[in-house]
Parts: sequence; structure tokens; C-alpha cells
Amino acid sequence: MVNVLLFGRLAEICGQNNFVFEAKDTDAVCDKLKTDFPEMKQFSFALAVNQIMITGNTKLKEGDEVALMPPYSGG
Amino acid sequence: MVNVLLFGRLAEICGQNNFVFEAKDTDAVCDKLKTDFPEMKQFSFALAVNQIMITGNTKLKEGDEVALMPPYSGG
Amino acid sequence: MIEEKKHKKVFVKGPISPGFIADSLAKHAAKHNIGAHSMFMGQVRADVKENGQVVTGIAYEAYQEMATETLHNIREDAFAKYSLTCMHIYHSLGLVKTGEISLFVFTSSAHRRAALEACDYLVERIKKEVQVWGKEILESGETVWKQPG
Amino acid sequence: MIEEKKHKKVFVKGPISPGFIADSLAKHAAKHNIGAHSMFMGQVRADVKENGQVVTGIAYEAYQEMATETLHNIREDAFAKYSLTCMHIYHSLGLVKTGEISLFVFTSSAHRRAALEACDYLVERIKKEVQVWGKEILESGETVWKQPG
Repeated sequence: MVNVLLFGRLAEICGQNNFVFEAKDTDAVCDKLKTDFPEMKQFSFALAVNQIMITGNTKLKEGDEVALMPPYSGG
Repeated sequence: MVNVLLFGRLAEICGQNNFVFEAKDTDAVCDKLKTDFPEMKQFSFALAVNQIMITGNTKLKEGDEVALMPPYSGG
Repeated sequence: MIEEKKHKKVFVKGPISPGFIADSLAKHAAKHNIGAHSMFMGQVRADVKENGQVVTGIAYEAYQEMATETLHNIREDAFAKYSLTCMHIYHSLGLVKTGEISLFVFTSSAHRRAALEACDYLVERIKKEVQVWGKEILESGETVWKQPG
Repeated sequence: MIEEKKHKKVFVKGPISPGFIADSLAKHAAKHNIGAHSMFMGQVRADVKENGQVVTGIAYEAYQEMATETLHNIREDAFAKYSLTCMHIYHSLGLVKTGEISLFVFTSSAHRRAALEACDYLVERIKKEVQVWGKEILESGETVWKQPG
């Protein structure tokens, strides 16, 4: 099981900011969310695994934390 | 008569910050002060007549205000 | 030391008050090697949105653990790049109303260039790199996700 | 309008307090088109002079009429160059002790670049062009005229 965190608009689309489910890699996380919440396909977001930014598909292990983050807009 | 204002170190050298005397131009003002206070020769300063910066000798008329200013050091 | 810096408190609940900013400044009066302070404050604007509705506030959320790590790295980079005496960064979480302060960046140095340049550098990096999101709250109660900018 | 700006009060007797700075900031909470504030504060350092004596304060004097005119022109240039909402400049006259503030520059704008750049621009021009002189007061009571910097 991995811990999936959603922020900003993405949490709004999915109706919650935290999911726990099985996924072997980050593509599987994104695919599942885009299937369950098709509106997710419209927005670009960055991915972090265990608080490290990743680019490209990344293998996941039990207990990993995957964050889906829209463009930052602090300040 | 012209009104001569001195600032910073220059006022200290001359022992006062304001003189009133006869002078036909700014060279005459500087010459008089350098004669009366030879230490004035050691320091560079800018000149303003009626609060306008001048470069080069400038004719003076009755009541003009001549300021002798060392490099600024505010802030 | 690094551990302590990692846990430097950045996020504050609600707006950052002028009194808090004054206290931060006053604390530096005892540091007699400081000659220059630079501050930046982000204030919530009453922008008019496309639907004619006016922004009444921004609700901020952060990925706090990651944002704190990102800010730690930005801070370390700034200390390496500029000759600074002190550096403080505060960002609001939750609701900050129009006219209130949501970001406070404060740099101090012996001479002015370091404080001025470091403050500018920090503000730009914070805006681009820190895991914070703002949601504008309109008069009607509708919300609009703030665009990066 | 020009007349009013010409006479904008810049010089204050003694140090500029953190409370004064907080009040200046608080006054801008009602200006809902402001998104960014930049501030610069000059603080008196306890420099050690060549003779080993430590600076305990700086006594400032100005050619006030001319300095006010110079600042008016710098202010007009900054308003022309940057998209600013507000601009405030305060400089101390008389004694400012080590650790106290002698210069306060405050710019506000809708978006951050204008406030940041204008503040930097003002500080540099003020340091170079305004008719103010500082005399450092040492522990012994001796005085040293401050070097431009």
C-alpha cells in the first residue's frame, strides 16, 4: 500500500486529499486517479515520492508517500 | 553679501557652519575659506548655489546661498 | 545546527501582523554587526475576477514537510551566496483576508547589497519552488485557485 | 500635488522605531490594490575603528532644503520608472545609537517586482545623492566622519 497525497485543485477534484491503495509505480497511481476522477486529466501536476521530486515513472514500495502537486501559488 | 553654508567636516574645520561675506563668484568663496582655514585645502567638496549643484566657477549676486558639501554619507 | 535550521518554524496560522514584523525587527537591535535590513511582505489583493466578483481573502495550504525541506535548502543556498547575518521567512496557512500579510521575508547583513539581493533572491525562489497553494475566496463564497505568479 | 510631495516629511529627529515601521505598514492594510511591500532599514553598526575604538552611534546632519528637493526628484523618478502604489522615505537627524535605525525606505506595488526593484533603486540613489552627513561617535567621545559607502 502507498500513501497518496493530493494538494490544491487536485484534492478538490478527488473530494479528498489522501488515499491509501496498492500501486507498483507512480504511473499506476496516476492511472488509477485519472480513471476514478476523469477531471484529473485536464490538469498538469508534479510528482514527489517521499518528498523528493521525480520525473518519469518511479517504482514504489510498501509505505511510500506519493504527492500530486499542481503549480505552486504561495506568497 | 552671500550666505555661505558649510556641512560635515568642513563646518568642523571652520568652527562654524555659516558665514556671510562679500564674494563676486564661487572661486572667491573657496579662496577666502582656504586662506582663512588652510586645512580646507586637504578636502574635496561639491558646491551648490541656491541649492543647485554647480561645476566650475559661478558668478554670485547679493543674497545667494553657497553650500560647500563633502561627500554624502547618509543612510 | 542543521537539525535546528531544518525545523525552523516558517508556517504560521492566519495573517502575519505588523506587530509581529516590528518585534522581529526589534530583536535585531542587539546585533551590532548589522547595518542593513531588507524585508518583503506579500499582501492579499482585492482582485476582480472574470465573473466580476472581488477577492475577499486567500486560503493557503502547504505540503508542510516538503515545503519546510525546500525552504531549508533555499535558505542554505542564500547563506552560501550572500554574506548575511540573519534570515527569516514566514508564510501563512489558512485564511488571510484582503489587506493582510501572508508572506514575510527578512534578511540582515553588515552592508546593504547582501540584504537587498538576498531578499529579492529568496522571494523569487519561494514563489516558484515552495509547496504552497492559495485559493482565492470571492464575495459570493465561490473559490478560484490562485495562478502561480 | 507637487507642492504636497515637495514637502513630504523625510527627516525625523533621532532613531526610527520598529513601532513607527509597523504603523507605516498597518496603514496600508486598507489599500486593497497592494500585493507587495518592500522595506529597507539602515541600522547603525558598532564598527571598530583603526584606533581600536568602537562606534557607539552616528550623529546625522543634512542640508535639509536641498536634501528634501533631491529626495523629491528621486521619488518622482522612481514613480516614473516603476509601477508603484506608495513610496515612503524617512531619514534620521541627530544622534542614532548603535543598533538603532537611521534610514527607512518603503515601497508598495500590486506585483512584487516593482516594489523590490524600486526599493533597491531608492536606497542606492539616497546613499549617493542625498545631502546628509554622518559623524561616528566613538566610546572615547572622539568623532570620525563617516565615509560614503
